[in-house]
Amino acid sequence: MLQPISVSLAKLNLITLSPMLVVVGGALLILLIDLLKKDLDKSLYVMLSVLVLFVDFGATLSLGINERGFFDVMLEDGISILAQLTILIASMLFIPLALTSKRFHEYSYPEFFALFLFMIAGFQFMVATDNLIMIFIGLETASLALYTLIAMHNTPGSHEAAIKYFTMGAMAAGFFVMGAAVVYGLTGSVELYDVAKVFEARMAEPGFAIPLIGGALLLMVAIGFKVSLIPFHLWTPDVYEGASAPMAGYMSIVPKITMMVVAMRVLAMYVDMGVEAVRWMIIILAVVTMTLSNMMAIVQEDVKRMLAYSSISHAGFVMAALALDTTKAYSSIFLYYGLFLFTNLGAFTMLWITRHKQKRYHHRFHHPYEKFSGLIHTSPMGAVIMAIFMLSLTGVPPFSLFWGKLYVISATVDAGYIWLAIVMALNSAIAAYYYLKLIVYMFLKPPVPGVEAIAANASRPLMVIVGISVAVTVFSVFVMQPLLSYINYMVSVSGY
Amino acid sequence: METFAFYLFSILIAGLFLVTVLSRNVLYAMTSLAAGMVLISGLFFILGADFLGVVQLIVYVGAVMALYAFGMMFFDATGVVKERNTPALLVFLLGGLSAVMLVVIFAAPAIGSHVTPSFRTPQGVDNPHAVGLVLFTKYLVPFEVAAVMLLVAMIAGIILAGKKMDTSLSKISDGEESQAAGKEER
Amino acid sequence: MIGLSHYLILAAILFAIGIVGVIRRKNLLMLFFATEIMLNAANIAFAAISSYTGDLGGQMFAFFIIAVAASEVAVGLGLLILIYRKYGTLDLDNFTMLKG
Amino acid sequence: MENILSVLIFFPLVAALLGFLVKPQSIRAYGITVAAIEFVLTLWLWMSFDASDGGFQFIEFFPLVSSFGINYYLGVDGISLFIVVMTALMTLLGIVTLGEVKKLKNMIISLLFLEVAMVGVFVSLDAIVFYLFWEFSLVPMLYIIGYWGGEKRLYAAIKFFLYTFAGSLIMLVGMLYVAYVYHEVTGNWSFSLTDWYALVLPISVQKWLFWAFFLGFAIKVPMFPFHTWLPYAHGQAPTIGSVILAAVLLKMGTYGFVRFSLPMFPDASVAYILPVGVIAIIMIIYTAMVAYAQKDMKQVVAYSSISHMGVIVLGTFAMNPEGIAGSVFLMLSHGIVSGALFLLVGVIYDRRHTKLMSEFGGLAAVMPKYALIFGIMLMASVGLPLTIGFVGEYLSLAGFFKVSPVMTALGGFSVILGAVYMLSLYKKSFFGPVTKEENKVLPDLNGRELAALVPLAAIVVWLGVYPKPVLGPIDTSVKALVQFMDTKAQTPEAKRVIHVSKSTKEAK
Amino acid sequence: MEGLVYTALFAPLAGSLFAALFGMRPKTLLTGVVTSLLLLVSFIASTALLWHVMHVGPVHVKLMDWIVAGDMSIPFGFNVDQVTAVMMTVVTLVSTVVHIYSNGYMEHDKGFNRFFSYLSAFVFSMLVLVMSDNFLGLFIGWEGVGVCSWLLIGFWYHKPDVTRDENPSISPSWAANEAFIMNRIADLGMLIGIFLIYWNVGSLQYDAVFAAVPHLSHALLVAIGVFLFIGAMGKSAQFPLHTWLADAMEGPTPVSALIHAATMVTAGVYLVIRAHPLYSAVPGVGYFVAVVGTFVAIFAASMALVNRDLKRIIAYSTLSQLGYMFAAAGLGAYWVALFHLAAHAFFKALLFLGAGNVMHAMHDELDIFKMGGLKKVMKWTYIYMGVASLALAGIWPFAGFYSKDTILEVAFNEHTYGIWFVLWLTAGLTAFYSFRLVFLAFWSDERYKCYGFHPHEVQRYVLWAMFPLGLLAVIFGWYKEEFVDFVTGLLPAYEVSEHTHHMLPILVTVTLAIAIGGIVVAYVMYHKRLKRSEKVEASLPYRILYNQYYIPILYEKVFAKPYAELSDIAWKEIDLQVVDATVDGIAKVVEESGDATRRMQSGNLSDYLKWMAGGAIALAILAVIVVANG
Repeated sequence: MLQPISVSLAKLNLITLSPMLVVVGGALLILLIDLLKKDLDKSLYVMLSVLVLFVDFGATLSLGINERGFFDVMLEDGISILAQLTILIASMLFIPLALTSKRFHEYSYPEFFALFLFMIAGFQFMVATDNLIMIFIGLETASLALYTLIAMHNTPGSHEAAIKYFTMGAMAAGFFVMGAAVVYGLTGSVELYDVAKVFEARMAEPGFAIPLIGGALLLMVAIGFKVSLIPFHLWTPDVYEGASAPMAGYMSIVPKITMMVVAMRVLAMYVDMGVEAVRWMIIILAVVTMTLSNMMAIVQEDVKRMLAYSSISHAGFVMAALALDTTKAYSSIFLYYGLFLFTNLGAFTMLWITRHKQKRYHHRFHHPYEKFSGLIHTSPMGAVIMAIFMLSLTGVPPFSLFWGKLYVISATVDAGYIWLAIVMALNSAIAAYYYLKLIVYMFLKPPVPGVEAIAANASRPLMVIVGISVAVTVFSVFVMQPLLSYINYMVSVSGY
Repeated sequence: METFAFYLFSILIAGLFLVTVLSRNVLYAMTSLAAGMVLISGLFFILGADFLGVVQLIVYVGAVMALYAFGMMFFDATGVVKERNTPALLVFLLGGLSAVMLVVIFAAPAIGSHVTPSFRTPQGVDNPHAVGLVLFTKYLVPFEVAAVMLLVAMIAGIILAGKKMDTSLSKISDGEESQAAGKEER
Repeated sequence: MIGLSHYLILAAILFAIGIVGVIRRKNLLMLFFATEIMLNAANIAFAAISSYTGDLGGQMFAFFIIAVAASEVAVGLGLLILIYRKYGTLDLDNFTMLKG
Repeated sequence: MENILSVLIFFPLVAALLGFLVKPQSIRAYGITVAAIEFVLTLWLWMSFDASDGGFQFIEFFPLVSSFGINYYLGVDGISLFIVVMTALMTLLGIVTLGEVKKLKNMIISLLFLEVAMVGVFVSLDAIVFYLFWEFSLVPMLYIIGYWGGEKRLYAAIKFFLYTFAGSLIMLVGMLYVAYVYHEVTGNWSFSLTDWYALVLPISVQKWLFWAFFLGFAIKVPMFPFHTWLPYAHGQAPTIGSVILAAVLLKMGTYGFVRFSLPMFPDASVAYILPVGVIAIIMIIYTAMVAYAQKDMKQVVAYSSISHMGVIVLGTFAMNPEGIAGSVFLMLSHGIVSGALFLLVGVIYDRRHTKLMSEFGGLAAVMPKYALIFGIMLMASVGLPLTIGFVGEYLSLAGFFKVSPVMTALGGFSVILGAVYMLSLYKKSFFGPVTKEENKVLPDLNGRELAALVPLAAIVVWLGVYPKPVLGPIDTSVKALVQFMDTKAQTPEAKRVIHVSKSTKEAK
Repeated sequence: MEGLVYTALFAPLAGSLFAALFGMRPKTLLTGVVTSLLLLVSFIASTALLWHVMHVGPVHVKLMDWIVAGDMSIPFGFNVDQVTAVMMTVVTLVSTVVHIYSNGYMEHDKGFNRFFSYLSAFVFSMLVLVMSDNFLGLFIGWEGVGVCSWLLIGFWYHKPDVTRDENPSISPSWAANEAFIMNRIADLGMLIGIFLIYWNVGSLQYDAVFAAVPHLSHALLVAIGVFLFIGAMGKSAQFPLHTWLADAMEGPTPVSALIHAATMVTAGVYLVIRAHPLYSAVPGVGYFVAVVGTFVAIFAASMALVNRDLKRIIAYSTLSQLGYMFAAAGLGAYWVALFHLAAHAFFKALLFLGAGNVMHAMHDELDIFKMGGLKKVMKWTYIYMGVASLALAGIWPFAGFYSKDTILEVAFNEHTYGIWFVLWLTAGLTAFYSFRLVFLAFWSDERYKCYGFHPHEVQRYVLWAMFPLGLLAVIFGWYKEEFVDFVTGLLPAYEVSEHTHHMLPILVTVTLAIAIGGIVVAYVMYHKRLKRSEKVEASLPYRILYNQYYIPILYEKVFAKPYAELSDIAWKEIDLQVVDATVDGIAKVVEESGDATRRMQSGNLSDYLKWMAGGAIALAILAVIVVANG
């Protein structure tokens, strides 16, 4: 017969839920406001969203570290908090990009902002747990919202992008659950701390390796899809191209760092247990990803599409750190994405600022290289700023991403994978070519005659965002020390 | 009995799903999919997951299939669809290899053996009760998140299928870009 | 007595059928059918493991998968309706503008 | 002024940023003023430098990323001091000679940024800060070559950037490995060179690290077979770009050998004398031949740079104070001489818009001052005694002779082949009758050009006759360096090859 | 004394710099006068120093440190001892004469000021060369004279290149470059010698080095000796680095007189004399030096036999006489070499200056076949050249007799009869070609009239300026004993053996006989008119000699051309096609891989899904591989 269950509220530790509650509440609030009064300006929603995210940020900061809650489903450990903070900062910086001088379809919906906040809630749930079910639900919540947000841009490109992303996402979800099924079958649990224990205990059993590795493999397909590792990356360039620039920029950061955290929980578990096959799968995927995507990026004609390949390459770069299984490597992931965030934010915002509604320069692309030809003459400040972002992406010191690269490569070297470090270094050199290409167009080529003002979409908020990005990108070295020690602390207290 | 039922169901399910993926006729495909879903719920019942079986029936056969049916009608795709299918060889090579891979993984005896359950099915309690017990304690948060997810899906569905998507503000020139207003490019 | 493996192999085969459908279909609607098959295959696996190990977690997972599947259908159909209205086709061969 | 090094770095930086606000018509005066002040500051640095101290002076230390051991750590010794002075000088003279170019403002600002990077490279004692400036120097140079260059400027600029960038990334991996080893040994992270010096690395580790650093430096130098970016870069770059490139940027590579490879990997450096020496000899002979085959004046000078850099490399790997001091001195002299030669080629290019030797002939009659200064630089380039070129070349070769007489004899072909291509250049351009009508009316050097070239000629003679003020501090520091290497060396081979000067031994 | 040393050394430099100030202006007589006066000052100071050394002793001064690095410490130190004093006096004397002479010779040249600047700079370099107290200081001067020689050979740089048939030297600038590069080749040898000394002795100071000679191994001394001699071979144009000297005649004639006869080319001899403790220690090397010298003596003389070019004949004779000096020095008779060096400086400079007069008169025509009978219009020049030729031929009592005869004695005394014989034979040849020149130019028929020349004698003061040389060419030999007394203060005294002493009268007679024989033959052949034989001129030996044994052509074919071609290959085939193409190839491969791989991004969703399934399978295969490999 059933026993009555008594649950103490204190034990539930509801505080661990507070960040997500804030953001879900905020989303509902937006929906409610929309119900009460139509035709409110998007700026209201933008600011509301920023406020909500700000409160969320506060709530996340105030969380105790390594707290579990709600029957141990919620897990607010260091990496979870770090990831959430990154997500929130990124979101706070990306959402004001809605305040353009031109109207774009998605921002005419108040629901856009609600969905945006729901998506953030999904991401937060995803990282704040080590339960595969929770991860899956969070992932799907966020993804479904994301697909919609992309489609809402309402251009042929965005429709195609959404379809492609959605379909592949569905397939990836299939792989994820199959992988989870294997893990569950082997351990009787879907909670990773349990899973790890059982795995440890059963490692030596004969015939255990096949399902062990097989499960990891299936999960890796799903993870690889989300962080866009070759050959599961194919949606990425198309989606970046089809989606609006802010969305593309957002996708290059937030879903990836989220999935990285999941990968840290899932794949790193295998690596930590010494399953060499998984380690090698990660390394090979990482190497293939950074190399091939670099090569493909070289031949692109559109800046946004090039940036898509570049973010694939960066993902591969960071993915390599996952195979190393050292605190430093895990820290480097966060550091890298934290710095990548600002650079990419800046770069995509610049693209967004230069967005015209019509494709004036190319029958297909909004941002072909030619568009930026001779920018130094028509808009020197813009050219310099864009160049700073490109140089940062290249990894030229003292710009922010250099420090990220430095730390990742350093972690690789420390772990004894010198060949991998060299591959990473060479890849950075290849990558320099296509970033340089844009700089070459901007600085070294003459402007296209008869070109009109390129900053068609500029507005004050966008300028502010660019300003913030530039400031962080340029002066990152001065925040490195606190940032690094914070990240190191957070990662190491999480037991990684 | 159980053995017989399993094999019957298995073969039927596999066959129906094969029809789903191979048939050129949308209607056949959907019908066989629905039938397969029903049979899967049968499997659930065999496995003693009564609650799951019911949910499967309701959600899949009821909701999902109904949605698809509506969609199908909307798409005017009741008949045979023309597809330029991928060469069969590639499909079956990939399908076959994935099947081999999956079977190898799943056929491992280690799965399900020597496993200590974390949520032991309580004795003497029927399945829905037991499920409810776990769902509303341990899995309350995921449950609520699933609710959010459904809300998201709903909003998404409404927006995407809504009339407002017919004209794209992203393409209509506003203000200074007045020429070529709202032309669809495709 | 049917062993757990039987169910799991069934699940594996169904999943493979799903994969075949996904990679073969060009009509997006029918492609979505195949993704449903994939999710269902996982459901069978979870239910079977759950049943054989006497653990309820699997059934939970399966339950959530069903919820996810339903949501996906909603969003997916929304997308399909959108593109059908705009372009009058569901054949994915027609959506190859973004490439390279 | 204790923090003069920071001033040297940040003064041009601030000036460059403020330069954005200066109106284009006044930018030349602004640029000259800033560069002049910077040069005066470097002179002040030299004056307040204690020549009797072989260690680092004017040290500044400020933690940047303390948990990762990255510090803002600056200092100069005799080895770097003069390169800094030369950098400021060449920048100043480069700006002085700048002709009427498009977008002068952008050029001046780029040059000031470049100066920041160049000074930074030579005064930083932290590997990461060094790397920072090292990489950053590529950016303004890319712009200068790519915007103001010739026909194929884009190709040249990109090639320059990518090639050096790739090499230095490998070097970065090496640096990170050293830091890792340091961390393993001491438990602390540090990228400070002085900390790294103290690290005695196992031979096998030294060996691969040596090549990692080598790649970064060799591409910069550039050493055969990594040199092909240089002719393009020089061929396409505007005069000022070539001047800076040849005078300073190439020196970063050889400076790197002296600053990193030798003290950090003494055993590996000794072990790889042979391959490095062979490469250097190939550079000397082969590139001299290629230089002889050139039709374009500037390309001759460009290839001659590679050839001379070969001698510098030989001197660096001499492992004795004579050779290393010689190579450091040769860096300076080559900087001044090749810089001046590029300026001179630029002068004629400004007038005729061609650099092909076949277009000239008989210039000595038309432009006697020009011919005179060119002649002085030519003689310095071929290493005539009592010019600046001789001291370094002689010491480098003399030093390497201790290591390998045969290789020195081969390397000594520099003396012959250098004369061959330089004299044939001079003959083709300056001697013979004036064949082209348009050459008959060429104006001789104007005031601005003289203002840049005469001081260089004066330095060429002054330091050729009386090198002591420069060679002295270099020698002191180099002696300390060699002494240090000797103490640190582990293998008997290294102990044998590294030759500490007698005076150091006696002092001990 | 220090003041005298510096006065002697720096007066020419001051003159050079002074003239340089006017370098780009039109002719200013002032420069010529000032430089000449300063040279005179230098000469007086040198003579005073000579007196000082003779009566007090050597002077040593140190100006300052030059190169100090590691253990290497090279000062600007100057040492005036017996050898240096002789050299200084000879150099400054000839220089002064040449400077004054040039005032007239270069009267109408546009580069008048420039010329004096270069010429004085040369004297300064030469003085550094002879006065330095260490090998590297010597090397400064060594290279300095090289550059000045380059500048002066190429003084008329505006002349275009012509074919070798038209002018064997091609052009002044070509000849200048040839001279410089040839010297550089030798300088590398010298540098290696210096390195050897430094690393084995630890110093480059003469005194330290020579003090260390007894402690050095024989092999090492041989090496040092050989490498230093290679350096000397370049400067003194010994075979096989001799071709530049004849081509150097493209320079103005005063230059040929000063640099390419009297002073610079003897620097090699000076080096051997200076390094005599070293060469004395390795007689094998000395013998080698002597053999090379002997060979060059006859080799050059043979080429002079048939040449028609006034200056080239004299140049070959210079070469030949340098051979004599090396023979003497190599055989250990250092003072004899020095004696011949000085004597030769006087009469050869005189000869060249005379030739300059002729050229001046003949409007730069050099072909002696186009002259003849000039003694009527150029009496004084004729006398000077006659005296110089007699001295050169070694006729008693002229200076050449004493010095050359002593060399032959030495060769005989050393029992190197082969050397003696060759040198003896050369003496005859020398007499012949010298007087062939004299007879063809000053006697015989007045062929110049056919070519429309109007020769005339040069200015009076120029002739007066030549007088000291003419005087010394006659009387210098008479002071042999004093000279020996003086220089043996430093150099080893060379005493002939008893046996040789007895043979002396015979030797002298034999030598005089062949010299006179040579003159007589020349007289017979040429005193009346120019006799040319087509047959002889077409014969192989004649053509070989006329074309300098085809060596310049050989050098061009074997070294210059292949080097140019090889350079072209190195650039076009290797640098561009291999090295650079590899780099570009890598870039291209990367880019093409990009083009190839981007095809997977086909845009078709179905393909994407296939890739995803395929990716999963690939991962599985990878896992299998990893597991299989443990």
